[in-house]
Amino acid sequence: MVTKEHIIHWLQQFASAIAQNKEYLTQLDAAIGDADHGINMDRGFQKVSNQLPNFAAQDISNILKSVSMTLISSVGGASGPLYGSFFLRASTAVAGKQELSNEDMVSLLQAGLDGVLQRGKAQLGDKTMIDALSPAVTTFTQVISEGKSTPEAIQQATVAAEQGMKATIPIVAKKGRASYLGDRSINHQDPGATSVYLMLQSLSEVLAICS
Amino acid sequence: MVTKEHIIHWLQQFASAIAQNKEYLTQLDAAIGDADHGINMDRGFQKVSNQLPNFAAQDISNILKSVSMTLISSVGGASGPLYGSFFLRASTAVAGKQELSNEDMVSLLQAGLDGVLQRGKAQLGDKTMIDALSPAVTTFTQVISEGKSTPEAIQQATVAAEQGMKATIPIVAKKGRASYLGDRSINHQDPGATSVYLMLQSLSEVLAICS
Amino acid sequence: MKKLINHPENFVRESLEGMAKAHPDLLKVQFEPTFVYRAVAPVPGKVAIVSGGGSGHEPMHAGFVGLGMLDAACPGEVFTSPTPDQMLAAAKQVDGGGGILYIVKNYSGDVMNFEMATELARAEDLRVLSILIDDDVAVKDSLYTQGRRGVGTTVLAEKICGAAAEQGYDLQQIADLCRRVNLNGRSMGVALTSCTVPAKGTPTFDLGANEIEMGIGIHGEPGCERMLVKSADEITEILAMSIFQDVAYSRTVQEWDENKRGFVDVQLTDPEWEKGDRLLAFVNGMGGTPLAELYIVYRKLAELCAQQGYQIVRNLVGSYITSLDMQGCSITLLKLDDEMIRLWDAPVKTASWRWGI
Amino acid sequence: MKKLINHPENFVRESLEGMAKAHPDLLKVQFEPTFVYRAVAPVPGKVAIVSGGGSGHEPMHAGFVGLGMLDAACPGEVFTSPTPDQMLAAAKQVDGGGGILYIVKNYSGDVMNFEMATELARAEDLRVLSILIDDDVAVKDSLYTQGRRGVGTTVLAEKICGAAAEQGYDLQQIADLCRRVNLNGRSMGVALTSCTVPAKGTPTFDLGANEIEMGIGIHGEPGCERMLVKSADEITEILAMSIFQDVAYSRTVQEWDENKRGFVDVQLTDPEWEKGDRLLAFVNGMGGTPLAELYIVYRKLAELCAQQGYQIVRNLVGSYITSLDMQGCSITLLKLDDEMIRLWDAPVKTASWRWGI
Ligand SMILES: Nc1ncnc2c1ncn2[C@@H]1O[C@H](COP(=O)(O)OP(=O)(O)O)[C@@H](O)[C@H]1O
Ligand SMILES: Nc1ncnc2c1ncn2[C@@H]1O[C@H](COP(=O)(O)OP(=O)(O)O)[C@@H](O)[C@H]1O
Ligand SMILES: [Mg+2]
Ligand SMILES: [Mg+2]
Ligand SMILES: [Mg+2]
Ligand SMILES: [Mg+2]
Repeated sequence: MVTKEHIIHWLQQFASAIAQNKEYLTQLDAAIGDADHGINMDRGFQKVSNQLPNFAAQDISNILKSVSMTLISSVGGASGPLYGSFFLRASTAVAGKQELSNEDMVSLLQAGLDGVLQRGKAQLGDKTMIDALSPAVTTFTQVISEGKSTPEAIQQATVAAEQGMKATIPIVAKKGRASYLGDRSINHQDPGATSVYLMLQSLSEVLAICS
Repeated sequence: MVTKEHIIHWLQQFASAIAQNKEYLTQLDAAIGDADHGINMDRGFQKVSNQLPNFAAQDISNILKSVSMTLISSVGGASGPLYGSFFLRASTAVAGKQELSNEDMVSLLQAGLDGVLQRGKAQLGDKTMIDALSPAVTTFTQVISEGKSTPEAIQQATVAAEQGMKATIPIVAKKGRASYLGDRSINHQDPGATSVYLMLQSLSEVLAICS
Repeated sequence: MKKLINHPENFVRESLEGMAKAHPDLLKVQFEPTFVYRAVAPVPGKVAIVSGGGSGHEPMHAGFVGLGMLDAACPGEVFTSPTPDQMLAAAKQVDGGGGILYIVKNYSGDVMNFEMATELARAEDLRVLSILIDDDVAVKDSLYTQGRRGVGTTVLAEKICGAAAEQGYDLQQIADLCRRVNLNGRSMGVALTSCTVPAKGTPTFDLGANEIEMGIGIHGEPGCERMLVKSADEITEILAMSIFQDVAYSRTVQEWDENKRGFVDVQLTDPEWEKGDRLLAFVNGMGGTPLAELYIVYRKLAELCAQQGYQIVRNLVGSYITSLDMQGCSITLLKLDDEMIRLWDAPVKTASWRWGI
Repeated sequence: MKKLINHPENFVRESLEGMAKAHPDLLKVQFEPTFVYRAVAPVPGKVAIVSGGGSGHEPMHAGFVGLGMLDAACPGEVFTSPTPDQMLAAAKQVDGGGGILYIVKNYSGDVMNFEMATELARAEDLRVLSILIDDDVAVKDSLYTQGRRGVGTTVLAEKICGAAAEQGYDLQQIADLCRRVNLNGRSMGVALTSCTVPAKGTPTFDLGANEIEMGIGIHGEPGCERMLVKSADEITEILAMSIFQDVAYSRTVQEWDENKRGFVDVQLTDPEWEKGDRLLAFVNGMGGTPLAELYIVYRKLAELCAQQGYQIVRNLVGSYITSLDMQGCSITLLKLDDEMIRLWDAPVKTASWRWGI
């Protein structure tokens, strides 16, 4: 079971991973975008981080919804609505829950992915955050369906996200700012895919420790 | 006697001295002004040079007046009106003459100097072209009054101009753009004084060869 | 980095505070969420025109808030799309009952944030439509990219739609007009130098002392080709010819469908231009280029348009949609019709654009 | 050097050709001698306002030719005073019988060339007066220098005197008004970077990556002090305080005496300002500085003026008197009276400045 405390801890962990990788994400974006992905994400997750203490009294769905609203209203750019949509849909998928079963976790992640897909209309291979998020969700769902635990499934999903992130390097971008570069986008890792990897890694770390 | 041919030859010589020293004069102006004295003077004297063939039929006064008008309408900046005034007044001083006696030469130079003084209102020591022109005219007048020939007097006047030009180096500018620099104008040679020296040197060369 | 700023994080805020102090008769500035709106707003019954986007393109958009142009502008961080709450708050502030048109530049961030804003506004029963500007011919195809960027035509659309709103056009008419302006406007830009984003502090891209970047957008993103520096005439020719030779660009965009209460796909294709067409020629400075140079570009552009058989009947020369301190320019050509000309000529009174009043 | 130019020698000419093509409704351009004049000139009976100076300060002066402002502008080479024949030809072209006022910036070249132009015009029985603008407080004394340079106040004087001419003021009244504007206007500027003159091709002065040049003029001439880079607020404070703390500046200038038919010495002293005085605050960009930064400066300037007990009742923020591509700004404060305010608010219609019409 994933508890509310796990979720809060995860958000905290992700926020610090973003803070630590702010420069790195920005540099990745400088190469094929406009040099602000780390700045954007950090602006949003600092706000999220400040709000975490208020979340103790809320259910998981409401927590995720608050995170979504904060991101939507503070990140801007492409990643604001995309991460915002991820958390908004995730929130709806687990309405009213105080803790999450394996199946709830599948619904949460799948809904989040759908949110990003619907908002951004990118496809796998377009060199976006989808390239990390989609294989991660597929793997998670698969591993759970094999009867494994959520921590184990998330760990494998994180590996899939990392592979997906690295797989963005050799390909041409077809969505987002990087798409204007055409072939010049080759040989650069997508910043959004990288922050998605950090998100899964944070969850994996939290579940590994806490459970 | 200074003939019309001497005058035309002098103007030609001065024009090429300016052309040769265009960069040098501009660099002197870059240090304490706005980096255009050579460009300005060359723009004007190229025009003068082009007109010289038309001057054969005119008297000296008219030639000098034409030069003045050309400079006034093409040089601009501070040096345009100053050189323009020099030649305008010089022209008036020798009205109607086909050739110039020693006394005519004294009047010509003195009138030219007066023109520059009146137009620019600079005093000796203000670090301007006056610092070269004024001692040159004084010397010329003095040497002529001692009974010497025009070529000899001009040669000594050129030496005086050169000394005057060099004397601008250690002093503070009080007129023209350089005056805004205050003490920072020290240790730089005044571009206008330098072009005046070239003017006298050209005349000296022409008279030495031709007479 | 040498800039007239205090802390990079306060760049947008302090600049807007300065605007508010300088133009209290024209506009007001609201913070958290941040938007700039007309001093006298809403205008009852009038359609409200709202635009916005990352900051760093000044005077666009806040400098165009006022009579005859925008009702509100939503400035994001430098080169970062603003957020839906800004757009929603701006829409609520200026809604005079005639509905709201969002004019949106086609960047993934702007598009998604304005889409969310539209959904939020619709959920609150505000009548919002939005039109995308995607006029940058440097981006060739729409299938393998985010589609063409929104650049110079944005400025022209804001002027023309602003005038239409003032004259009582209804929301659907203005949306249609805005779409038509976009389909008839084409742009391309060149950078002689990179810009420097305050938060980053160093130039976004490195350009050699003899290099220029052709086909840039307005965010310091690299262009489509790096080449050796050229004369103004040659540069103007490359930009203008890219526009003249552009073939009917097609793309699918999302527009809100009032019956279906949701976004639907709309297929759009730029109409071809023909000899004799009347053009508005817009030579825009990127922020660090002096006006005198823009006129040198205009001189050649006028010659090229005449050679191609086009008539320039209106023009605009100046820095209206910039990239911070970037040196360079963009050319926008807009094929005009009588209605657009009439609206173009209508009075405008904003901080950075004023005539007829 | 990367600029949107063709050959440096043609910079001024081609830029003016571009202006002529862009604004045939407003102005005409004449070459050899070169001047820009109103499309409809002369205006019978009206005093004609003529200005001019080196090029590189665009939009000043040619961008200010039109209704409510200048009748003609005489552009010199870059940073080089124009010549008397340009000024004379311009005066003849626009003389509508009311006489001509030359507005002249105090640089030795400009002063001498305009003096000659005045003498030539008078010799041809044109009624010409000229007023010097010398408002740059960075130049301390007038005894040991050429006197204060003419900078930002020039723009304000052209607007105010242009309006007065339109309203039927006679030549002497406009000359007196222009002198009053000059005596009440004070400016100071700062450079963050040097400019690059096209004919030279390299920056006029070298400024370290962390240095700024305080007290610059508008020709890339070095300023009065080089210092380490500072925040916008600190820079604004230095500029504004230099203006506030300026003591009654005295100088002798030459003005044409219509009775004596020649130039006479006139002794002038700037009046002191007092708490409660109404000011026009003008934040001017040097050409390469983005508008957003100018508003950051304006923000602080407004605060400082309020602290000093002055009321800003009018303002102007933008790049109006520039130094090619220089980054930096200048501040001009003009103490206003009711008459100046009325004239400031009057309509103007030029290529680069328009309101009320
Ligand atoms: N349409 C899209 N769908 C999915 N992800 C996208 C899309 N557009 C951009 N992204 C992601 O957003 C990232 C860039 O985010 P960020 O730099 O914060 O925004 P912006 O591009 O507006 O500056 C990209 O690296 C990419 O992963
Ligand atoms: N008032 C003056 N009287 C005499 N000479 C002057 C005066 N002002 C400037 N000059 C001379 O003019 C020279 C500069 O000429 P130039 O560079 O062509 O003009 P500008 O200063 O307008 O750029 C100076 O070096 C100085 O010798
Ligand atoms: Mg980015
Ligand atoms: Mg000079
Ligand atoms: Mg961005
Ligand atoms: Mg000069």
